[in-house]
Amino acid sequence: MLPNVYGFQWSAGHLIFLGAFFVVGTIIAITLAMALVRSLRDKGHKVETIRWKSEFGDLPERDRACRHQFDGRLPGRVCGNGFDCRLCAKHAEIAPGTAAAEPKERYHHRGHTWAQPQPDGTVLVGLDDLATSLTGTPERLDLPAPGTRVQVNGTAWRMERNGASARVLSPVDGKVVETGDSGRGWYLKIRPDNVDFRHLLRGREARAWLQREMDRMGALLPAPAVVGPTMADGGELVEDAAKAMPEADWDAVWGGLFLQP
Amino acid sequence: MIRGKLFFAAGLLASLSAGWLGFPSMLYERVPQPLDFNHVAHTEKASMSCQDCHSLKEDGTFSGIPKVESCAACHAEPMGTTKAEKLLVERYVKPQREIPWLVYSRQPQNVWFSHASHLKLAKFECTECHGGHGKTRHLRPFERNRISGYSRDIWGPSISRIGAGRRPGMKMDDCIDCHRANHREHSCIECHK
Amino acid sequence: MKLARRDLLKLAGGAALGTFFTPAPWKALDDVSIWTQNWSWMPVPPRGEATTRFTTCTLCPAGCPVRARCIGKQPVSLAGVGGGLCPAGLAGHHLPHYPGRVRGASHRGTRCTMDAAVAAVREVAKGGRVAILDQRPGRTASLVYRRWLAGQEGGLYLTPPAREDATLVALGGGLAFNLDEARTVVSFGAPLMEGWGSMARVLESRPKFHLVQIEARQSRTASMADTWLPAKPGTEAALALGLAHLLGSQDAGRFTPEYVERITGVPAAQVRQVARRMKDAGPAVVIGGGDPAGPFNREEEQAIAGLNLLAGAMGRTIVPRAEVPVPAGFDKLAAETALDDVPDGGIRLLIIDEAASGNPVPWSYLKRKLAPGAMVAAAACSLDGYASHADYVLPAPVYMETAQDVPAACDSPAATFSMAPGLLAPPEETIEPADFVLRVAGEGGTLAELLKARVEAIHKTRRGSVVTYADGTATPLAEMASADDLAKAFKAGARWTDAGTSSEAPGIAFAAVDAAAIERRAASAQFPLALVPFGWRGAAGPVSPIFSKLYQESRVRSSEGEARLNPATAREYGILDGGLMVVETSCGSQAMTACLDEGVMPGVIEAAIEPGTGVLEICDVEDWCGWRTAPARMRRA
Amino acid sequence: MDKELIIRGVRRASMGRFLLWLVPWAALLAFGVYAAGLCLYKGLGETNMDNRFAFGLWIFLDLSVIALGAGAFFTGFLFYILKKKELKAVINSAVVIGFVCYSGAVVVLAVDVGQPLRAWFTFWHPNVHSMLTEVTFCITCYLGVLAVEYVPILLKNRKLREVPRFLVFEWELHRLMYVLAAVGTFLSFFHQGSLGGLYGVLQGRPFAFREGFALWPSTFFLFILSAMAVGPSFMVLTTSLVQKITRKALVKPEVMQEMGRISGILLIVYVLAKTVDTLVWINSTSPSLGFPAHRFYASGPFGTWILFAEIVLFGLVPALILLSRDRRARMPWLISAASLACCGIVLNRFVMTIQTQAVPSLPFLPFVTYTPNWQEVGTFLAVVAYGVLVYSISFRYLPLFPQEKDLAR
Amino acid sequence: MAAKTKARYGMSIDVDRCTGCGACMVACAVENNIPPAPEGATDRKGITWIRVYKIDNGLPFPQNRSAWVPVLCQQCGEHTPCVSVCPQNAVEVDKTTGVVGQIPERCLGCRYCMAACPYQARYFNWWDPVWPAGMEKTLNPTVSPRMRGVVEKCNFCHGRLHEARAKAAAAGRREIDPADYVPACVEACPAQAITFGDLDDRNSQVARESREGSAFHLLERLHTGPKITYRSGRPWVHDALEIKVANNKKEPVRG
Repeated sequence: MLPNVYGFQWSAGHLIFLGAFFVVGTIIAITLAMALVRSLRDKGHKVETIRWKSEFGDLPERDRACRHQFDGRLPGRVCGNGFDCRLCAKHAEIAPGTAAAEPKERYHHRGHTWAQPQPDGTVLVGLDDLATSLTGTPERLDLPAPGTRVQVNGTAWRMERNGASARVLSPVDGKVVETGDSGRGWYLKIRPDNVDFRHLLRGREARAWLQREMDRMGALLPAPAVVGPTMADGGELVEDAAKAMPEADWDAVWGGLFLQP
Repeated sequence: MIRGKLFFAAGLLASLSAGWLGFPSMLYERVPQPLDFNHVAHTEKASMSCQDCHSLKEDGTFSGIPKVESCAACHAEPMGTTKAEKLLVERYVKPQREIPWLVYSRQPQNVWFSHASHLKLAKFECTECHGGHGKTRHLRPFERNRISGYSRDIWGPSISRIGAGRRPGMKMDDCIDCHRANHREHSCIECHK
Repeated sequence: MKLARRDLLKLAGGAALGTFFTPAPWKALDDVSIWTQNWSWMPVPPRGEATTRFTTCTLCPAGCPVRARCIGKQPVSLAGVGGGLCPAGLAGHHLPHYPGRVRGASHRGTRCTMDAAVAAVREVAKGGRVAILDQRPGRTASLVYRRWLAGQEGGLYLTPPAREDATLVALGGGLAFNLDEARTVVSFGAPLMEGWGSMARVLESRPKFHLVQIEARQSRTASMADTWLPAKPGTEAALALGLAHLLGSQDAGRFTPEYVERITGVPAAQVRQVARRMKDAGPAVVIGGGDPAGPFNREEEQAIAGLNLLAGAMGRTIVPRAEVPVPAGFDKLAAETALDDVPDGGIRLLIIDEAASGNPVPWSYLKRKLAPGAMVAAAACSLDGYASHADYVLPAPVYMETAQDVPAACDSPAATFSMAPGLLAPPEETIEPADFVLRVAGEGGTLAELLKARVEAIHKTRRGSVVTYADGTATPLAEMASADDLAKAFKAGARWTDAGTSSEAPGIAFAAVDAAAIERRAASAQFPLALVPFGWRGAAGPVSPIFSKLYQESRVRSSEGEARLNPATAREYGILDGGLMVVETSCGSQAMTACLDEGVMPGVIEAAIEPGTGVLEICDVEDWCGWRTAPARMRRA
Repeated sequence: MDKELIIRGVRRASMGRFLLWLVPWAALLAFGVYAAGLCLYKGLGETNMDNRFAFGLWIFLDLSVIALGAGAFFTGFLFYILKKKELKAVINSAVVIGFVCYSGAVVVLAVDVGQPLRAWFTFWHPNVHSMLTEVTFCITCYLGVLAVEYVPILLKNRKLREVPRFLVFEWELHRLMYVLAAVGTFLSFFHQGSLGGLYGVLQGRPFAFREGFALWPSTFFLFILSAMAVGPSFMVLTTSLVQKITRKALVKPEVMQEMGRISGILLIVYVLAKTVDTLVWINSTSPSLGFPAHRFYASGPFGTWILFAEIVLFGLVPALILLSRDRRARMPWLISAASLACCGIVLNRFVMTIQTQAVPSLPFLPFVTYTPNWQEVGTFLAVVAYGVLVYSISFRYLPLFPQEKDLAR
Repeated sequence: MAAKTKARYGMSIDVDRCTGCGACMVACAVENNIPPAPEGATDRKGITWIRVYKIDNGLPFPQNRSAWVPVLCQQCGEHTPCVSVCPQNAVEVDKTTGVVGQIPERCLGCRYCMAACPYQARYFNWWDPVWPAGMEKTLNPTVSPRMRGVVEKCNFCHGRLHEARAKAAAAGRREIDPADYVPACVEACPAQAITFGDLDDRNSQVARESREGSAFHLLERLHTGPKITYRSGRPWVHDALEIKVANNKKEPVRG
């Protein structure tokens, strides 16, 4: 096997064969090593990005639908940017210009959080009605301590209930300044790094999307779909769907709701 | 983080020392020879030559270690006062039991080693393989490999087989080195039986 | 500080990594595979000084000289001297370790002391009608037996049937074959090419003669013969008479070739051819007997032997041979008695010397000769043979352990004498059969002493010469100063050969052949199925376990329980190759596996015999004397 | 109870039922391990192999299993190198099956050789001219590759991916997967080939011997081709089997059909090549070595029907079915075609290993047959059981079929 | 070195002389420490470096005739099927003798060489070697017993060559006395059906016999270049040992 081992000959056969063997071995080793080094080099901050990337990739296609499916402008398009329209050329050409965040307006994230710019330049982050109805009051809630950085599509906070647990995705980049809870209607007050909210949905677009989301969630819930007539037709959402039907597979529902495969 | 590194280093160090120091001493069991034979006494005092005991027969076989009767020739009764000799006479000469010597350089069953060809054709000196064994006053204990049962001399004194001279031991590789150097390497069955 | 799991993991990781940079794993790997090369349970050959010693093989009458390569005293391989050896001889040094070896004297399976055995046998001997079955006649031990028997009333000295020199005995004894002179050899089932006389001598003269094999089986000899006449089993003698007729004998008046063809199935033309060859391509010799599977009966032997007179073999291919000198005190010897001559129930005490390669006799046949309550004492090394039926079993030393003399083979024109000095010490408990008889007789002395005396007797003659095995140098006996030198020479391996043979034909008055008897038998031999046993020299005695190479691992020799059939015969009985079948005779049945072979005569079942064989027992049919052939039935099992 | 280990939103049997499913296989495994242990402890005298049948059931199965496992490398090749994205639906399953097949084969080989403790000699003192050396090196390396490819799938387990470091490592490794896929393809190419070469080079066995190019006899290439052709078929087979057993839709029918199509194309090429090869062998190779080819089909049960079965029944027929769009669009057709193709390759490996030894080489030797005994069968069953266990557990806890969730709705 | 230290040993076997007694097989087993067969062994699991096969002319009785053919490793010279296939160089052709050597210590027991050998002359140790109690005393020290799980075969009694060489060396010679080196089977054969010697020495008996008209090789057309030659004056023996090839345009079939 090696020149100093009995039986080795400096013949073409040996050199080619063993050469190939050692090359292959090295390639495998190097590949492993590279992956290992890369993963070690990263000191945690990339985790959120990677997690979202890999989980987004694992989402069923229909859950990755492009927002412009809802307004019918790009039917059947599947998002390839992890719902970050700020990076999407297509989006730029369809909805040009930066939508400067207007105070009091709720900007919806595909993960069923909303961001509401405050006059003081901070942003309130909370769960939309659908999510609220489907989560009710969480049994466990761990919010990030003030000062923690959050990033778009990264984990904002975690909740647990009926054995279902979820990471709620943050709609904005920024630093947590204050924490709320389900009672106060919002969970986090964040000082955003920027007010570029192009990746968030608002107004009609948001309603169309929410409408669709209800059907989507409905499919995950045992019939009859208890999510009643939606806000659009002035309907009311069940106060606490979770309490209403403990038999549902809440783990799956939350997974669908908060985009976690 | 640093704490993790420390533990890692500790493990590394432990295994390294175990492998380099602990393992070799555990691998070999030291068996004492049946008698403490004194070569010097026989060659100098009794002025015997090596051939008196270790000789080559003309059929090509090598006598190896002499039978007890050749010891009996002189040691029918103790000539001196040493404990070893007393033992020899009582335990082996009188009851005519062969002495169960443990041969340091014995090759395994599957090896054909011909003293004849190495002495007569290759013109080897005994010392080439047996070193100064003929000049010893005492017999060191025989070191048996607990796994393979071989004498330690086959592998050689250094566990890594590095830096112990041209031929660290009497392993096949050592034979091969020499055979190759002298263009006498033809096939396995030439030395394997 | 308290250890967290991750700490331990780190530690383990470090250790694992470090191990690869120590010799430990690699050396261990190496040593483990070296261990597989010399496992503790691997047998280790002996170490020690290599020596060469000589002896003479006593495993069959050939008495081949043997060179033994020894480590210390222990022979590790045997070879012939200036020639080959037979399988049995080559593995002779295994016999001392024969797994089924008898250890210690026993009485009906329970251990007893040698003295007890001697006393018991002596007691019974007092009552007379004592017989000794000597499987190897002609040895000094045989003299001991005959001398003692001569002194007993009704003492019978029995020799095994199917002896290789049966023809010579029928011609009156004191004779030997001289194949070297023969140009035509007509053999009636004599296994010339498989072990008869001295193989070396036979093969040496083989190119010089034309071999006619008359045998129902396509034995190895038959397939190597120049002419093979497959006569129906049991009709060989009729063929002999047919030849006699053509050679101008009066006794065989009715046996015209055509008549013979009808009986034997051998074409008349072939019979004529052979007869012509015997007349024209002489000198011819006719050999019968020596087939380990069984003897011809007296009439047959007479007929076969008689042919030699007609073929003018006497004095040319059959020559007189002097006896090896006998020491004093052996003037009164019991004559040889053929088993057939012993009246049923005529023996009260039977002592058997189970010397190697004596051809087997069915126990049922021997039993018939025993009186009710007769005692049987067998000197044997294993229970495979007669010993299993004996009241007293006396452990005998085997080849290599015992000092024996070796008589000349039947094809040695001159008298010869050589010794088989024991290369190994016999185990404590064993006893020389001859010594046992000496003790029973109370005559004192031992075989060893008698051998010494015999050597002296030979030395006195000053005749002949001694050839050493080691270097083949011949020394005229006359030049040997003392008997001790001769004894030393024999011990070191040598053979004394008597001076040239007297060539004048012995005046033999040959008894008339009982053609009628033969005709009767031949006629009755026309049964539908014949069971024909066959075997090899020494097939009766124990063989080295290494014979598994021949019987089990290659089947170059068909083993016990295998019935060889002609495919046609098998088809007739619906028997398949390798299928189970049962062979029945009037005295028993045995299950066998069929082995189809075109070479087998239709209507014949060939069955191999081995130690402790059952085949012979069902071959011994009372109303059909002899057991070379037995009327049989077979069916599929 | 093991809910947090199971991927969100897919249905899995209750723990109890799952265990109930595992128990018989575990028992089978135990039995087989005992059988194998006997062979290792007492020597191969425990088996029914003998000097005429030096290779028996085990080698035959190794060859078959490795051929069927080719689905792993070939799917990987199509997915990572040729970027056939639709195969993402089965790639994970393919890797697991490949891993099972290869590791199983290697274990059996370790029992099959007389001195497993010396196995490393082949690496330390290799005879590079021996096909078996090539096989040993490649299979060991490729098993390593498969193991590495298995890691990211493992790390995708719901619990494990919670660990940030694993998550990142999986991500990084997965990004480099195309390298491994390439290496794996290279290795598989060679060992599938050398497995064919194994017999093709035996000049002493005119039944198996084939002329070829450079050092490689034609069987070298035939084996590669057949393995690639049948790999996808076997994937179709296993996938549909899993679907039957779990009563779930796991893969879109289009994907199955696509694999069927690929299988079909390669199969037809193989059949043609094999036919040419056979004709050359019958008319030139075999007679020139002194053996008229008909001699090989004269004795025993191995008549010319084997040739027909190999080439037409198990080769041409499935190929044609798979090549017609509307045939393969119907599941029953697709599946039966796939199974025919798999039978074909198994039969081919059988002929190569067993028949080669059954036909006597010396004119006076008899035709001999051989039946494996329980030790051999047991050892083999152990491998099957091991495979089922590994696959079942992987299927329960790992995302083998990404489309499962979509299809679940 | 002197020319005579290089040889190409071969055998010539006279099928007409062989009586099928099996002496060669026994002598071989004794010389080479081949153990007796255990209980279960058959003729397919046994170990016989040289094996005598019975052949016949296929005619019905009484025209039927049989002969015996000892088959051992043919020590192939040109294309050696077993050497090229061994994955770890446990088989090789000795340059100085032409003997195909099998090294049990290196052998892995994969049995690929057995599948490769057309002469069925290779044998596997299916069991641990066991001799009846006490019989290991009779083993031959110049040959080491093989362990379970390895392949073995005839090597022309190489132990005897070792001894012959040692003897020569003791006399200061490299070339051996041919009389000192005779394989056990050759020495044992009572019929002297086997002759052994150096094929390169054209005057040696074996070389002469191998050139005889009645001489042929087993499976000559495989081009393995056997060093064992068979001889027979009986045409049917040739027919039984050779495969006649119908309809082929290659060189005429000859032994």
